[in-house]
Amino acid sequence: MKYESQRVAKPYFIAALALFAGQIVFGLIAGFQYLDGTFLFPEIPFDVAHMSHTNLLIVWLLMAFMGAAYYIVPEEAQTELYSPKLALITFWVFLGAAVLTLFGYLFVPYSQLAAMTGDKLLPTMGRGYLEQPLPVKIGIVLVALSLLFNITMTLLKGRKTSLNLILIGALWGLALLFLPAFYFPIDTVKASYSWWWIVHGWVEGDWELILGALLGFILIKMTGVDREIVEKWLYVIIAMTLVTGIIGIGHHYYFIGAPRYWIWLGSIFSALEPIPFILLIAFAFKMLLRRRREHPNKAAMLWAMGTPIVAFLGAGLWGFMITLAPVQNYVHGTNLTAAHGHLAFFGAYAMVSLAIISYAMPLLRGREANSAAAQRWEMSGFWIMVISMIGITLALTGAGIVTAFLQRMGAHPLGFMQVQSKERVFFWLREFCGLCFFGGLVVYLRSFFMSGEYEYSDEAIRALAS
Amino acid sequence: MKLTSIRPLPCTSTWTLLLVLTLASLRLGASGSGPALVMAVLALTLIKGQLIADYFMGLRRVRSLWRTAMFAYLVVVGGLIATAYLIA
Amino acid sequence: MENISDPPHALPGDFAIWVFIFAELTVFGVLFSAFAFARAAHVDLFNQSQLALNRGLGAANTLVLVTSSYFVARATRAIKDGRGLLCGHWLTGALGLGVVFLALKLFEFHQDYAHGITLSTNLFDMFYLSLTFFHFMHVLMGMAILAVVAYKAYAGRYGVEDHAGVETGGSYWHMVDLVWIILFALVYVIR
Amino acid sequence: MQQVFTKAMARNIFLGGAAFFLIIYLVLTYDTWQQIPVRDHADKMTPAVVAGRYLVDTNDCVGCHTINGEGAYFAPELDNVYKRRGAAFIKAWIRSQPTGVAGRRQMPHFNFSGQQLNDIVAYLKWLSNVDTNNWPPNIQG
Repeated sequence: MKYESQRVAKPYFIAALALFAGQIVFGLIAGFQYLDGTFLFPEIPFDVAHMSHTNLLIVWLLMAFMGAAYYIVPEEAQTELYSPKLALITFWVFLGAAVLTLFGYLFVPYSQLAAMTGDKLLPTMGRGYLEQPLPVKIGIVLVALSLLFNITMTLLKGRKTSLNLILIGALWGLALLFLPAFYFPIDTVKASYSWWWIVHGWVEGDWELILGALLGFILIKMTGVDREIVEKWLYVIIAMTLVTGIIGIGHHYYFIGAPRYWIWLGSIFSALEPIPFILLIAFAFKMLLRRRREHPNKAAMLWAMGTPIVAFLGAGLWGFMITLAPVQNYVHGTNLTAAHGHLAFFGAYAMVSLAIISYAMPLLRGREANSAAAQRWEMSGFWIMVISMIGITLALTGAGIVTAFLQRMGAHPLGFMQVQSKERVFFWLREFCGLCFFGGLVVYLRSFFMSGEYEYSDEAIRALAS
Repeated sequence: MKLTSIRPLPCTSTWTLLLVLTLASLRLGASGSGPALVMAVLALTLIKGQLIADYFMGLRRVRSLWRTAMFAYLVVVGGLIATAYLIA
Repeated sequence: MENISDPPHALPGDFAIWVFIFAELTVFGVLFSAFAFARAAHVDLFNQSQLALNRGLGAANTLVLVTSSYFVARATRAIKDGRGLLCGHWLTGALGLGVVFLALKLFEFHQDYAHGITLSTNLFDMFYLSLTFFHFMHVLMGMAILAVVAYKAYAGRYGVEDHAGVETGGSYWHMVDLVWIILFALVYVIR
Repeated sequence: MQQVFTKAMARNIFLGGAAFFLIIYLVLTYDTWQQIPVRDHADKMTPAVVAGRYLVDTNDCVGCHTINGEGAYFAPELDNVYKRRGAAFIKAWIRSQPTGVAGRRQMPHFNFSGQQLNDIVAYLKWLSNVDTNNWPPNIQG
């Protein structure tokens, strides 16, 4: 850590991890309701657990991205943050709004929440990921504006590196892409069509830029590779992301009422969407091989290297599996989509967030790296979480395939609930892997409570001295 | 004056050749349909593509890897098209 | 001219454009294959709809693009000889031919529109319009690049040693030409 | 000869490529926008349909169900539920929830009035006539 004001990132990272834990708890509840539908009913109906799970995901990722921005932007710009105070106020506002929204979901029936918060004035509620009441949505915009103002002012008075430009540009894009949340046409087809501007625009477009920038920053810092090379490849990778991803949005338009040509255009372009992820893997490992130093934070390096690989599996491979229209015809709206969603969100965005947290937290706590023991805990957490998430993905994939065969194909397709009852083994497996994931998270979090810093071995010190 | 500006440039002959080949494939196409014609036109297209790559893009003077990549591209795309037309 | 014993040259222009060129070629390659395989399932429809296309215009446009590509190759030659002004002239010529291409294509689109051909009339029309419109946009993009390069050439910003910019823009333009050559054969000619 | 590979060129390609595909997307979106009202029979969106849709949104139906495959995968698809079950069944079903059968998935009780139930059914009926390129593949959704 080079600048005092980078410290504001710390509460963001801590809150992100706390909300992450909350997300997993609601995930476990929702997952168990697949097995026992009366579990916690009517206190927490499935939709409440589900939207708490997905909303917490978005909020903790945004928290982590914001923390990362407050950490990276000053260091890249080589100047103090424009206003650390504003960043802290923004943090509390955002956290407060998030917790309040969660309580709203948990304790007020949704229709009443809509009535209380003026949804009639400007209907925005009732769309996936965007369930927040109107005032919260406005709050999100204000928080984003505050962040953008703060980091843009910092950029303007400091060094303008490409990495910083990409990161800040992508955060502007993130905010702009949220604005369609206020546009909810009466026409269901138009509503779906524009909903994807936000969801696809974020996770298959703009967020990949943030992912690239965070990964690039970590790699520059940890490998000591020349920033020119990193930034050059970063531009190439994100160019490929948008070249394939913008028309690739068509893979969401096959069956929602949009014209037929999307079936072709969406299939063709989205089939190429794995390319940037392959490039990302090549890039990360090339940088690793060309490293000019051995960073003591092995755990952060593990996260940074794991990110492109798991992102490729989840977004690239599982995404490709369901993206072509003839396949999607049978698996659209089944747990195969959920399988892809889980591994892609985790591999790309959760893992890159944990990577930057893993890299920055020790520095924020005044040490170059955590003690070897703490890192062992953290790396154990990494492996448990990654393997459990792959388990969840495989279980949901199994369930999705059963649905495709029994409910969508054949001369005598079975009804939804009948098919679901045949998938119980997969739902048990998913819940079991979910519990393992939670265990991995506990192991991971445990590493933060271990004191002491990394101690170089005697040989290493002698090598450094010579 | 340099020698190169008197002697016809490789790209000038390439250009002439491309014009001729274009008219040839147009003529071929106008004469009917069928697998033989499809193959002939595709072959002409492949030659035209490689001419552009070699003499306009200048890949003939580059490490052979890139020329091979371009050739492979033309063969793969041409091959896929040919396959689709043959099975139709 | 170059000597056989010369060490192998690097790719003309900036390496980044070549990543992009191959990415674009891949996109077009997938589109072309999709067209061909879609046709395999609807041969009669494709053969029937193809008759509505103006093959003469397509051929004329091929000649125009090939010639403009030739002009760009001459421009590259000129700048390697250190003749910036001549390079600019050749590029302007190429741009002029680009305008001709666009005009012919727009006329063709206008005719299609008059005949009621849209993205949603049938599968052939969908492919035909998507492919040609997508390529049309590439011509526009290529012209924008060439315009910048021509301006810089006139301004004397390139020289014998420093002509990567011309090669970069030129390579992209040749790619646009190459794609059209395949598109013309596939969409307009073979049946 | 050293290969040229500049950051400025990589950046220009990123910006140019992004702008390029964005323009193409906007053109396609314009065309899609003209076609959607035809494909989904927007002229048949009566006040009852609009009211029904508002009820579907503000009761978070997609928190469990899917509509045209979007939503959660806990409960059946609603796109063709009107054709699968018919108006009377849908209304009776919503009214009788939750079943309370041990272990079975539960749907909350929403206290809809008769008018509101009619609106929801009107919306589901409209929804079932949207041209979704023949999706779902069969009546089971």
